[in-house]
Amino acid sequence: MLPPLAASTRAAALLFCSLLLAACTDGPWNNPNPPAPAGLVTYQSMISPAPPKHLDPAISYASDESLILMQIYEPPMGYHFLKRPYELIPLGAEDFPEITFLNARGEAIDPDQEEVAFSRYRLTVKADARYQPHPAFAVDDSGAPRYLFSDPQQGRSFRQISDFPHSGSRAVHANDYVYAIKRLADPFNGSPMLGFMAQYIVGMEEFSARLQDVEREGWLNLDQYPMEGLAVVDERRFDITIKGRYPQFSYWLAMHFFSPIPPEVDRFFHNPGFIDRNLTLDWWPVGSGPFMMVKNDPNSEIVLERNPNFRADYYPSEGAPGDAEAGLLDDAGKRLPLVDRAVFRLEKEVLSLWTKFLQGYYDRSGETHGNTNRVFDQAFVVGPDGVELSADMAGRDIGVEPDVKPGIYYYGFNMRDPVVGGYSEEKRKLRQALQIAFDTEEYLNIFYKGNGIAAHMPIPPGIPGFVEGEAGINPYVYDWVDGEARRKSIEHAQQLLVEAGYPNGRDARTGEPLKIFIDVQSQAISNTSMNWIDRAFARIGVQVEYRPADWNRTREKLLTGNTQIYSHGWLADYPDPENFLFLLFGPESPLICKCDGANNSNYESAEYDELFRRMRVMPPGAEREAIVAEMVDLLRKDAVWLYAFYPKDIYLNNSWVYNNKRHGISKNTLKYVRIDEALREQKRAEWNQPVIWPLYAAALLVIALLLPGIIAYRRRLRATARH
Amino acid sequence: MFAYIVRRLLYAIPILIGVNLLTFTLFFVVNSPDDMAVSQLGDKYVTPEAIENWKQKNGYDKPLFLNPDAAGLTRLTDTIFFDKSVRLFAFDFGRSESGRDITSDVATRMWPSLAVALPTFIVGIGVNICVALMVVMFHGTRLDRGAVFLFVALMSISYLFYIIGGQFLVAKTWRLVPISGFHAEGQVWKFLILPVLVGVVAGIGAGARWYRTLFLEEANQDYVRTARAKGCSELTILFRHILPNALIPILTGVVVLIPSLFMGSLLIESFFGIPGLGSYMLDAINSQDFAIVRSMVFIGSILYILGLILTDISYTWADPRVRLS
Amino acid sequence: MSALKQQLAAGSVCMRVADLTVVLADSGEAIVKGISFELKAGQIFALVGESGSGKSVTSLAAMRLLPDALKISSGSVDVEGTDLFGLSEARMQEIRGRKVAMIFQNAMSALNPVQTAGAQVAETLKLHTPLRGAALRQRVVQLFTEVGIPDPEQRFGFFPHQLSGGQQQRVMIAMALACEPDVLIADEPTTALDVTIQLQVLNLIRELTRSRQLAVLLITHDMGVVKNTADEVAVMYRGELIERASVKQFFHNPQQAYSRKLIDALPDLGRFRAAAEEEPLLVLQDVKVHFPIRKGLLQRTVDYTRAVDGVSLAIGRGETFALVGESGSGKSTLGRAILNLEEIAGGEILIRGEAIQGIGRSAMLPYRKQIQVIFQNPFSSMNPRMTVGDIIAEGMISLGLALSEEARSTRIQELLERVQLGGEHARRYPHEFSGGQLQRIAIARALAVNPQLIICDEPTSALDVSIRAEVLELLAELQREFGVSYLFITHDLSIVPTLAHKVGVMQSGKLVEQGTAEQILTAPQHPYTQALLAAVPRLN
Amino acid sequence: MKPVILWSDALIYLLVISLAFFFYRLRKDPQTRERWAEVFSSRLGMVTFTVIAAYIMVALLDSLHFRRALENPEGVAVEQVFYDNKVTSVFDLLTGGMGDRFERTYSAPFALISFEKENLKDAAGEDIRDYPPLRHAGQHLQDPSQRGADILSKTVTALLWGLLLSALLIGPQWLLLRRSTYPWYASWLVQGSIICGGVWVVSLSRYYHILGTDLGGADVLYQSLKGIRTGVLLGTLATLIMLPIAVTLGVMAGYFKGWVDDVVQYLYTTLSSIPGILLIAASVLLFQVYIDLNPDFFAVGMEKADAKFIALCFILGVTSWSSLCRLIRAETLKISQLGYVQAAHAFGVSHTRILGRHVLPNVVHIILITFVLDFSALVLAEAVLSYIGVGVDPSMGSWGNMINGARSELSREPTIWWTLTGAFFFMFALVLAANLFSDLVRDAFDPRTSLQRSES
Repeated sequence: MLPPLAASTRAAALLFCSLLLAACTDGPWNNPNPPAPAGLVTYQSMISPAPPKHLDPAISYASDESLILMQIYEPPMGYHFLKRPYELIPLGAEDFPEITFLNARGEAIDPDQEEVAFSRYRLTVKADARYQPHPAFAVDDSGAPRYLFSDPQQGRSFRQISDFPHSGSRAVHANDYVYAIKRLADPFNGSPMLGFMAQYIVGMEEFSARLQDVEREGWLNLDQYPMEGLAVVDERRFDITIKGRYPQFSYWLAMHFFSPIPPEVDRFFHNPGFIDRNLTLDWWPVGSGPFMMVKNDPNSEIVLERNPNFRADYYPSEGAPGDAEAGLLDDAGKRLPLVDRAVFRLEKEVLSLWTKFLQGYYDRSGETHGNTNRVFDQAFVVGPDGVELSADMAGRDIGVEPDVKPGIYYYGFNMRDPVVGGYSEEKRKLRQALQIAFDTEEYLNIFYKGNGIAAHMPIPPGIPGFVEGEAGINPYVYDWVDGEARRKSIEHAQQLLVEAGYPNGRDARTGEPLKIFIDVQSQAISNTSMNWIDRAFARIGVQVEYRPADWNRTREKLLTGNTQIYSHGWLADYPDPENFLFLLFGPESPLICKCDGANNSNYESAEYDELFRRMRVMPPGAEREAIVAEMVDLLRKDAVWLYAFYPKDIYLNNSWVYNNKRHGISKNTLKYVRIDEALREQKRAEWNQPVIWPLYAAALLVIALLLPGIIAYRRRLRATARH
Repeated sequence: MFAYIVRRLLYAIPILIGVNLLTFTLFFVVNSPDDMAVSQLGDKYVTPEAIENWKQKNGYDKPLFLNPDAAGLTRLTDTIFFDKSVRLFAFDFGRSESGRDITSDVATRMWPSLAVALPTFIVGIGVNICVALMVVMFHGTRLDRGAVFLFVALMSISYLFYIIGGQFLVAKTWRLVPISGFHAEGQVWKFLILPVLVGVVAGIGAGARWYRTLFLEEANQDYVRTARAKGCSELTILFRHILPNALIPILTGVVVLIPSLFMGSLLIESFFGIPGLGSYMLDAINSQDFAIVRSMVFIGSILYILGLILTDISYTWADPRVRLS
Repeated sequence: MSALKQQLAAGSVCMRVADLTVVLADSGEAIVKGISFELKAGQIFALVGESGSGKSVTSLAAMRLLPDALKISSGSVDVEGTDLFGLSEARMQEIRGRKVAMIFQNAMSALNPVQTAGAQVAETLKLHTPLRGAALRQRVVQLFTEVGIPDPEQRFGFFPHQLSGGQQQRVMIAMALACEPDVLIADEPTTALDVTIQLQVLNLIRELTRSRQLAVLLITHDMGVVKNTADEVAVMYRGELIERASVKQFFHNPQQAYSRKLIDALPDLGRFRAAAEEEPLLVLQDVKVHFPIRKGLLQRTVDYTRAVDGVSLAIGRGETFALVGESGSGKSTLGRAILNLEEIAGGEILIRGEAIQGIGRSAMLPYRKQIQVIFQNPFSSMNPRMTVGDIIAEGMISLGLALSEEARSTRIQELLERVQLGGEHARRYPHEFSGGQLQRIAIARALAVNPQLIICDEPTSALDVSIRAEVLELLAELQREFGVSYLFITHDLSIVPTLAHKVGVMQSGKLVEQGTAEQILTAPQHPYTQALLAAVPRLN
Repeated sequence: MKPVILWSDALIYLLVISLAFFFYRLRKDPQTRERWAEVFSSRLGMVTFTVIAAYIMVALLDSLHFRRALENPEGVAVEQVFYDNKVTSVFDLLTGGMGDRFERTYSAPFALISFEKENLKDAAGEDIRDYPPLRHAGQHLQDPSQRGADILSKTVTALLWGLLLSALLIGPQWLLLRRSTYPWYASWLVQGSIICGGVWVVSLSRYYHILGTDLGGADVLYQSLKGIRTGVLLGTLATLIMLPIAVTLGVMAGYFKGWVDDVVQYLYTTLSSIPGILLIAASVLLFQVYIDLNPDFFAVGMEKADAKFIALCFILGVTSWSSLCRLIRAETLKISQLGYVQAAHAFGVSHTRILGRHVLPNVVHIILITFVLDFSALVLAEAVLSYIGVGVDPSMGSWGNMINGARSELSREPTIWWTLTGAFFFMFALVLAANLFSDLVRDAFDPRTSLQRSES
């Protein structure tokens, strides 16, 4: 007798019947995507787990944000889509910057002879580069800007960019680039670049100091304030002067910080009252890139559409070896972008993201990371020869794109720590022993489903300076045994411990057990992995304690240097060993620079630092490689990191998506993507046939449960007082 | 009546102040303005200047509760607490730490929350009452005992299992509805079915059980016997006599919740990816966005107090014996 | 009047209950043991008995309205040749309210609080007659007029709580008579009512019985009621009918001792106690107790309900002052005020000349020894979690007498003996005692601190008549023995003569009349007193 | 071996002792006895109580912690004894090291091979990719085909042992209680089955992973069992912690009325008007920070987790405090109008004495009812909080953490169902028992409901 269930299932049945009736209208019942406008080829993707916070190229500094930004803005430089190792190509600029070296007096000189004081980068804007249509450019017949308001009331009716009836456009000017750089320097914007770039760009510091105490009312026209290191030569050409030599600067030019910002746009968004309706450059990017933003609802989705004024840009015709076979050159020479529209829907739960991908409602398994490590490892198994899809996946001929990010995750020792720190032989041995005990390969296999490569050096693959094979192994931790690196034995580790004065992990003098402390971010580590690490070190008798804390505490500990072993990760800004080796550059230590330095190990080695200084200003080449190798050896000997691995992410894409090659650094690859819509529709219909029988079952159940109730009631009515 | 309501509203003010005080203390013991700055600015190249900048920009560059170097009353007024909470009372929630206008976010996110919470609420109550009435009719029989046991069993299952199970079966295995998501265009109900269903089923145990006891309490009253003596049929007694009387206690329990429906359900929304206030709150907690947390707490409290007042009013409507004053 | 009614000659049997037996569903223990009687048209058959005698169960059984815990094991109820017990539930629903109707004890709770009086009466008609709409309403109003509800048109829309107790009971009656049943079962129809109202309601029932040729089963515990209304009486004791007779001969010479006892409980307003010597122990001078009425936004006090409005009286040593009045007349409030449990708004309270009004908790302590109290409801006036011993000891301890442990226990023994309960009861808990015993314990508790004045707040109203007599007797004895004075608060004049020297009649906060018991009972001046007196049932 | 007394351990034992004392005191009071008798005179009451008792037993055993001493390393002369930093409990010993048998990663219940393929070398030393055998399952078998038979035989022996053991345990009870009117046999039945189950689990878990293993290769059954302590403690301690506040304030408000009442009402209205989840989240973060800032207070990680746990209990207590306070206030208001309190006033009994002797004893039933009612609610809440990320410390086994971790596993092909199942079963059993039991208790103690029954 289960009336409650009865009623609940009754409710269920009702709901489902209503579904039955209505669902006959459009496609599969479970289609979660909003109806897309007909005739436009739409790329369906997701932002996960959180919407971008900042879309102002001067402020944003997160990969999920640049995913959106890089489709809209076009910095002067960019990367070749296909070629590996990563190759710089001009994007917004006509050509590579022409660099002239200057001496202290500002005269052009030959770099090899005199001491270089400055280097000037001259850039030329592409002739056909134009901005997307945007109300900021809209002018009335007299040529005066249409949307320039004096008080909040006037603009009240506009809540979205799409609300503005008129729009205009114009060519990209050299000054826009200059303006953008000035915005970086404007302390009011609080750009993360400011501190860093001020070290290089001439006059940036003074400029920002000057603006600090400028009274500002609404929009501040930065054109009125010159910056020494910036000069507009003409409509299309401008100069950036930086201190000394800094070859990596061209790489910086490939980041969204340097994309052009038209002053009128900045002015437009400073209209009174706009900020209260979230009408800011931070939410409505305006650029000259392949796409433009038509909708930005951080609660549900971001929609991009083809920028009609996008310059003539074509699919590359040559790529890395094997690309042709992979069909990555089929679209060679086609005009970009290849899709008209891109929808990024907010997806919080990885689980439903994955399900939707399997149901064909997302074109790819992820954008900023493939999610493979987190959930759908079961989609494939990492076999001896790379990735093999599970039967189910293979059946759906889903494509696989491995992507080794130019980044590195590591647990570092604090070299100032009394127990594990220090540079004496014992301490080195101790650290090496710990390194050996932590079986990185196994760890990656279990917790990253093998999507990661144990690091033998701080420099990841694809970056010059990375060495593969026998030459590349870390001889202190590995041996090269028949063609593969094999971790040294536990016995060896134990031996090292004995030499380090910790036989069986007990202090040789006091007999006190060796206990190491690992500072982790509370969210970043799971119970299971803690257990695993415990067991790993238990093998050499070392005890582990964890000190979990949230990001802020962890950061404090790092800044004050009171950690023992800390976890950290680094994603490359640009593909150059310098961007990794500086992680251990002495002056970068927070305790020394009294800043948020990156050298959290507080590693200090005069030799290393000297080499770094030399290497930093060298042009790429064999000589540089040699120095890099030398530095790497130093690090290996000192065993600065407990373990490290290169994050390897695996992206899946449905069969109707083409040109999926991942680019580790550049995010503006959306323009290359091609979609076969017909195939998509067909597959979706195929994969999403609903299962009906539960509805009938539910209905039956309801009846089955109601019946006894009715019977009992009738019996009750017939009852008499006789027995 | 009117006087009563006004008085209650006035009484709300000290409560809201207390609520604010509590949230502030809690939150700032947890993390200083600097921490907030850091967690907002991300983790690369965070310079002290940037932090100062952020604090100044977001108005966290003042002392928390007491401004020692100010004079007179400004000691209290020239503080973060005063600035922020006075604004609240004017329903100006200001901007989130990430720079968005909270008021407009709340306004937009309110509706999805309602879209889920309201049907769940109404259908839920409907189903529960029906079930409870059915069970009451067979009070004392095996039917009754079985049902009660089932209720308790249903109650004893964690909400999470209902959600996980529902998604797994209905959405994933049977492919009857989208597993998650929400968009205003097209058929919204498509996304509501599963959350509502889960919500209702999960609620039956506790709800029906509670209503049953209420109904039984009424069923034992004298006037029910009077009605029998008149010759009313069981059904008439149930619907004409017991139900209207049981409505009174039901109202107390239920009406309080109505305003809070706006706040949505944390779990349901985050599992089913519904962009409502519930998930808004969760995100705020996770990203430690104090501005949002503060505003949500404030709204929450107001709604709760509103609920209390509504309850009293609904009393007068349901129970002729009650007069407000 | 329907055709059916015409044929019914007076005295013809309308309902015949034969050998009715009701048992507890689970244990099978019999509550009603094979009783039989028949109701005749135009006559009132009174079923008398004390609480727990099974009289109410009998009535419910006749209607087949027993709760699940009880069930009918045998017997039959015959109405116009059909055995009600043989009918299906569905058919039974047609009988109820149309052939057999019922009135319940507490009208307030027996009426549906959220339905208007009119609607509830109308419902009955809807069930059994084709009447609808205007006609229906019209009929209800007519019924209201018949049962004497003032301006019925308006009362139709009233909710039960808006009606006075008497009117509520009248609505019940209207509801019962709506479909002109042949049989009316009235279960303690007047117990909850004040005496004056009681009388009116009973009269109404009697008239209706005559005018409509009803067969009435009147269930009551109050011999007075029986004497004044019934035609025939049956006494029920422990589930059995021990005596049946016409009212006249029953009161003339009852067969059973038990019946005799019941009759004797009726007051004899002939004998009075002589006034005791006049040495004022407690003097009240123009005492006022006011409760503020708050209104408006700021809850300002706009007015006062004058619960006690200027009462002056004096109680002498060893004297009993009976304070009589109906519920809400403020007599209990006055009692609490004397005990200093209620803030007094004006006047003086003097004990042996010392004013005690408004003095502090500690300052009051010495007087607490002298004034004690016995409450109405014995069950709620004892902490269920304390032994009787502790309960009695409490006062002694807090008022600091009989200090030593054994001294105290011996005292408790004595006291319990004195109130005719064995000393061994000291270790028992309240719920193990009957109402009468509890009230004795309460008396013992009061005596424990040997006070000079005991305020008895309706000490007997919760007790059955037989017990009541005993308790009153005990009180009287104690007075003779210890010379203690009583302020005896009661609503029921009938017990006054047995114990009161002086009587004060209270109405809405004022003492409308006071004097010696004799004066008041023989020559009442104030009309209200006269009304009260008239309502008291008496033997001769 | 060095005993470790965590705060929660101390508290739970304190609770047990005080409860024992409480009942010892109440056994004199006939009414309370009557009511308990009523609870236990029903079969359901016996059964549910036995189940709960079993859970509590496990929790108590699991709350006897100690640290193993490390054997001295050879070659090092050590006078001082050092201890392992892993804290073990008596319960761990009883499970026969179930928790120490780790696999590499997932494996299905009773499986002999891992759930995932690995690169292996076959006999010929060729690289092949296959499911590796488990380290701790079916080692004793010659070939996998024997598994079924083996399980069966081991089950039979285990059951026999179980029966023997339960006979030993129940026999004395029978001798003692065979005359009593209570349905002890029901309890004995449950006891027997629990014991048999226990023996079966322990004996089989030596040879198999009964509920498989999780991502990290840890035995799921063991985790579920460890969850018991967390659940039970959370359910009891949270209420225990809030009781003093709620009762004092509630009673004061109801008894003294006036401004005291106003203040108390203001307090709980304010507290209850804050969305609970936000309050809890904020407070949990707060404690987290405190713990992070004072790491040296805690010798071993366990203590840290434990401190966090206590904090959680405390917070849950505070947030659920207002409802009980409200109830008690109302009840006190009622009681202070009753005759016996009035009488006490008339005897000039002091406030404290009235509160102590008349008011408190008569609100105890409310406390009791809330205690049992809240229990299950709290156990359920833990899961939800863990999902939101403000639950118990991940290093502390709890059903919430298990569910949270296992959420995504359902979507794997083939589905990994056992982690969820484990958590579900143990949680459900406890909460169901608690709910049913609390119903009985409420029916017995709540005057309203008992009134109902007397009427019908």
